[in-house]
Amino acid sequence: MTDLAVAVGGTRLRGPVLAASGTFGYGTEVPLLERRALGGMVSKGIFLRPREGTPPPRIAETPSGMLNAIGLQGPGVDALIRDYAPSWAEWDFPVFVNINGESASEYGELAARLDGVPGVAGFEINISCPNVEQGGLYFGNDPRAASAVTEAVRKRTSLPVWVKLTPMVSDIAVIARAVEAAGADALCAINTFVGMSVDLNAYKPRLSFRTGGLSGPAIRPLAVHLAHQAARAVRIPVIGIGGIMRAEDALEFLVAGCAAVQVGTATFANPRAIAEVHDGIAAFLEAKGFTSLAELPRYLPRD
Amino acid sequence: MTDLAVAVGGTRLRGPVLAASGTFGYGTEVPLLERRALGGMVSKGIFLRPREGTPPPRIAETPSGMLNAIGLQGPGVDALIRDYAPSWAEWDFPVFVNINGESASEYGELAARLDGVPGVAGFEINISCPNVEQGGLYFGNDPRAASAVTEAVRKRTSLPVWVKLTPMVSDIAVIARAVEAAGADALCAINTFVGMSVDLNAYKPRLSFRTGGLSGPAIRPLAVHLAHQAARAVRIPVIGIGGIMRAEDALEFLVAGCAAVQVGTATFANPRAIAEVHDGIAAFLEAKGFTSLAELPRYLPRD
Amino acid sequence: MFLVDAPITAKREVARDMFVITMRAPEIAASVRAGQFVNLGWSSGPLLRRPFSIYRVDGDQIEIVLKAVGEGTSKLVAMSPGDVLSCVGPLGHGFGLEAGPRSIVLVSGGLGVAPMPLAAREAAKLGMRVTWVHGARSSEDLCTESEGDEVIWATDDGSQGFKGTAVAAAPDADLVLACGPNRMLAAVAGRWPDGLVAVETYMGCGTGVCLGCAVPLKRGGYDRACKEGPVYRAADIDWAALPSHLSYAVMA
Amino acid sequence: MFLVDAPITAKREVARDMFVITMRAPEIAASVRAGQFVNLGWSSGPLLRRPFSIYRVDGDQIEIVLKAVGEGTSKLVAMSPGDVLSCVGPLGHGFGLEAGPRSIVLVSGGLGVAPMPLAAREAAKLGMRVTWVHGARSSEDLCTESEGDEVIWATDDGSQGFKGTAVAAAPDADLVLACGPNRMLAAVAGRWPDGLVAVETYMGCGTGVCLGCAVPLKRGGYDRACKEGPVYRAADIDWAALPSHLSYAVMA
Ligand SMILES: Cc1cc2nc3c(=O)[nH]c(=O)nc-3n(C[C@H](O)[C@H](O)[C@H](O)COP(=O)(O)OP(=O)(O)OC[C@H]3O[C@@H](n4cnc5c(N)ncnc54)[C@H](O)[C@@H]3O)c2cc1C
Ligand SMILES: Cc1cc2nc3c(=O)[nH]c(=O)nc-3n(C[C@H](O)[C@H](O)[C@H](O)COP(=O)(O)OP(=O)(O)OC[C@H]3O[C@@H](n4cnc5c(N)ncnc54)[C@H](O)[C@@H]3O)c2cc1C
Ligand SMILES: Cc1cc2nc3c(=O)[nH]c(=O)nc-3n(C[C@H](O)[C@H](O)[C@H](O)COP(=O)(O)O)c2cc1C
Ligand SMILES: Cc1cc2nc3c(=O)[nH]c(=O)nc-3n(C[C@H](O)[C@H](O)[C@H](O)COP(=O)(O)O)c2cc1C
Ligand code: FES
Ligand code: FES
Repeated sequence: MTDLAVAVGGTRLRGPVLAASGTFGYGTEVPLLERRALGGMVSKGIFLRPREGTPPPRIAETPSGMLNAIGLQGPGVDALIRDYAPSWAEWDFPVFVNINGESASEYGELAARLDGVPGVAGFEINISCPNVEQGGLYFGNDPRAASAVTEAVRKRTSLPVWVKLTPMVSDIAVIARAVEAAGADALCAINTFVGMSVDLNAYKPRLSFRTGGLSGPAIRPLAVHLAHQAARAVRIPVIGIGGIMRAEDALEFLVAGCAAVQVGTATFANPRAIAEVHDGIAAFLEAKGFTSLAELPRYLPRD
Repeated sequence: MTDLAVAVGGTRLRGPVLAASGTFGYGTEVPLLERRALGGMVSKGIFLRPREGTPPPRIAETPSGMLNAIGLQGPGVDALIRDYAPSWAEWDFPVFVNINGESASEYGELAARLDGVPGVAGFEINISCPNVEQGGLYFGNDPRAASAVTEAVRKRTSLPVWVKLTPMVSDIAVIARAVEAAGADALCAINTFVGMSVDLNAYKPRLSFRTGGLSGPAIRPLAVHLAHQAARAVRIPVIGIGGIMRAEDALEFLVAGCAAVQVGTATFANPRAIAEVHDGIAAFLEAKGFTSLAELPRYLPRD
Repeated sequence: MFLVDAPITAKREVARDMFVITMRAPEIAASVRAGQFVNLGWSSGPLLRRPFSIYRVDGDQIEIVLKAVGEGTSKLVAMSPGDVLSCVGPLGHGFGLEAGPRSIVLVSGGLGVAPMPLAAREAAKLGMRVTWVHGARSSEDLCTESEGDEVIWATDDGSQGFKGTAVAAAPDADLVLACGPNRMLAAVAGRWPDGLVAVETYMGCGTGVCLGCAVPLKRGGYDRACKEGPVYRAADIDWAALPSHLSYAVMA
Repeated sequence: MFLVDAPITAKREVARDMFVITMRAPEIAASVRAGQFVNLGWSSGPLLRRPFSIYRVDGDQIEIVLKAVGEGTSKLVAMSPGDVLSCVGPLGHGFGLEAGPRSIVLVSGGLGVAPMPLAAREAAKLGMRVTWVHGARSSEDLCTESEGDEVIWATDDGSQGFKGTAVAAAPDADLVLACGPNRMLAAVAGRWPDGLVAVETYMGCGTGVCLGCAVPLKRGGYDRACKEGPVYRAADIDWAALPSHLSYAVMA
């Protein structure tokens, strides 16, 4: 069997395919899941306090993509620790918590509350959510704010800290270097792009939040480019995210310099997507005569 | 007949649908063109001097989109004036020249050379081409550089000056305001997004230029959002561009606050796209009981 | 929940532009309850699956009823026996009928007919007297495949049966179930606060993980049409906040 | 140039996994010259059209020959008579045969067979003696539909005709035409600098406006495979700079 294990910023994953935040809930009610193929999961974005989220409609489909504006609906950290972490502690793959806040100190506070909770393997700092009024994206496109948040979390936990980057920047390398310097163990690239779809009967945006985050295959070439730019800018591992539907798509990110990938929207269309991507990567490596993922040639010019 | 005429930054267009730069050549060899439906055209990006462009492959298809890295191949301004402008002078629709340079003064020089040449109706300043080593995008994501280029052109011509914005910015409103202040008559939003596609046989990018500009329906929701943001930020008209395949797509941009639209990639798939979009807009307005495009409700909250 | 490749076995037109598609999906046919739905995808289909109530069950076959209201449904109604649909289901909580009520009224408008045949059968099995009131714009739009002890038609133009809405035409009963345009369901909530209504929302995953199918609740907050729903006690929904422009509404 | 909705009228397999699709396109059938191509699109097809040489013409019908090498060609070979293709053409400059040469050799590898039947007929009409040398991996991959006064087969494994490449098997003549993997055409350029070769590139528009189909020239710079090309004098092309990984090459 081809060896697909990878080490990402300290954490050893049995495979390079993770479930992306917000597309997997808290992992407790995912249908038809084939655990063996799951390298790990990132839970739905959480805040300190419960959040209602945005009014419907929250979703609109676009060519090869979808817009979402969920608004980080969630039960808050206490409920997460009470209702979900216990089951995570039982599982044979690591669960990373996607943490969100309206200030650097809120992020730090969240990390402190979750640090040491059985079942919590690490953090994915979300400084790239386009669907919240405060925080979110704001932290993501300002290098100073981004590193402030990263430091705040770094100070409060010894667990692995991943930082999820937004594509809505003129130069992702600047942010990538800033959060690396601030102590991130890995980068996740990327979150959704801000988009809008217009309802021609109502003469207004389809989504009640007006805009939403674009995900799905439509954004893949943009995501591969940004993940590649990030990978070239830093020494820590980069986890590629965006529009991965099939193994070939994941392999584009891996060849472009990513250590692992996350799969999101694809699982809506195909509940078996993660297993198919995982198995397809193994089959590709085998066909090319590689015995492990580490042997996959990477395209990562340093300039 | 529904009246589709619009005035865009001084220029009166018989219809709101223009041909986008680089997807229409110089307009001289466009097949199956239905002139009546064409509000105007923007010629392929030109530099002062001839340019070879990038080596092949220059194109790669992606989900609902395509990457291109043509590298602004072109004959230079002298050949343009000699070989193409004369025919433009004969036509019953305005031709705007997409101008490019490696410095603000080069842009100004180009405008001066073309100002007053019969057949040249105005300029579209391209500060957003992702496929050139110098200039291009660089001018597009720095407000100071963007307004410097705009001023340089403004100083050298009395013809309408449009500025074509790049989506690769953290806040398009900042650039939009800067070029408005520098004297632009209209904004064109947007140019292509930078993307990458990886060849899994060669373990390197499909395009010889490594990256390319993503166009087509995949980017439409992003383009609608950016055009809308630009329209909210300025008082001058905004021309919406990005992924328009059908009349409904164009109407999304118009409702989102655009005065007109440009159609590019769609014409590759469907040589009749521009006529179909034009006629479809007329049919939509008629069905809704509007007698002119001006009556179309716009969604343009000023905040 | 199952993921099945379901071959289409039959297609019939039951009203103007309204089609019933039959497909073989044994596991789903064996386990579905009235009011539950399936999420359908197919190669060269749109990115997201499309949710459809299960209309009827016959042996190892399930049926859905639909109209072409957009890209996906247009492609679906153009399909023919032999074509294969990827089918996830049964999904959501149905009407959850239990013994007790002696009489039940099913109120449906337009495509809201979808979950009613299963509901009628379950109710009959539980010994309830079933009255089905079905409304549409005009007689051509009326799907007249009927179940139950009594059937009442209603048309906006009076071209068949009662002239007016199904809600207006409906008698009272111990239990009321309703499906149709969200606007119609709001009216149902006014007359029968305890009625059970099947609502429609956009859906991302259909399986409870994306929170895309938010249904606004009177008590505040949202829950998921694909998980806690799509069936709700009529009075529990904040109708003003529920989008009413979805396709049932468009078409009914 | 025409834009035609061309109904598929027939499909046949001419070698392992290699199919000929016949479609009705009167205007194109009437005006096409050997070496020209059509750009095909279809509903639920990929965003960009796909270019294909015209293989044969019969009355108001045109034919293309292809293999499934990716998304678009896979869908094309799966189509059946009655399906309709949107067809733009004829496109590009063909071989432009004129009276003069007394003998001509057509050298084709794999799918490079595509433009040769038309070329053979035009050449014969112009009184040339036509020799067609066609090569493939093995006999199963060899499309044996042949034209011309003399036909020579070549297979890499020697399972049919000459063992080796078509280029090696070919005699000399006053005029040489070649089509096949770009790598093979480079070899042609070495032996017959004045030979006329039909090259393959990616295409955006197919009509000369996008500059996506750049062909690198010896004299420097690029021109357009879809407009000045796809036929070139072999020695004029900068073979080192022309991508050789395209599908003809992949498949031949
Ligand atoms: C639980 C549930 C059960 C349903 N049962 C049926 C049924 O039995 N028969 C039936 O005909 N329809 C049913 N629908 C509605 C059906 O899912 C939509 O009409 C369908 O998804 C439209 O897809 P489209 O591609 O044709 O439309 P699109 O082109 O996507 O959009 C056309 C219009 O359809 C509506 N729409 C689009 N996507 C959705 C979606 N995911 N959910 C709801 N509305 C949408 C919108 O109003 C949009 O304006 C049900 C919906 C839900 C949530
Ligand atoms: C002038 C011309 C004439 C051609 N004539 C024929 C013919 O007669 N028969 C035939 O089988 N093929 C022909 N081709 C090649 C054919 O166009 C491609 O094989 C086809 O476009 C592949 O599409 P796809 O979606 O199946 O492949 P994709 O899924 O798009 O990609 C699969 C592989 O096909 C190649 N490819 C993809 N798109 C193109 C493109 N637009 N142009 C060239 N290569 C591409 C790439 O190498 C890619 O790796 C011709 C190409 C040109 C330019
Ligand atoms: C419905 C939905 C909800 C999401 N919620 C979150 C979230 O809570 N936190 C986060 O960091 N990213 C969130 N994302 C972004 C995804 O994790 C991922 O970055 C993005 O969807 C691109 O990947 P994909 O194209 O594979 O879906 C969400 C995406 C979707 C579609
Ligand atoms: C092949 C190609 C060449 C292009 N060349 C130019 C150019 O020279 N100058 C420019 O400003 N934009 C150029 N563009 C961008 C288009 O004008 C347009 O902004 C972009 O393609 C988005 O619109 P679309 O999705 O309708 O194609 C080019 C686009 C394509 C696909
Ligand atoms: S559709 Fe995803 S949670 Fe209901
Ligand atoms: S394919 Fe567009 S110029 Fe040749």
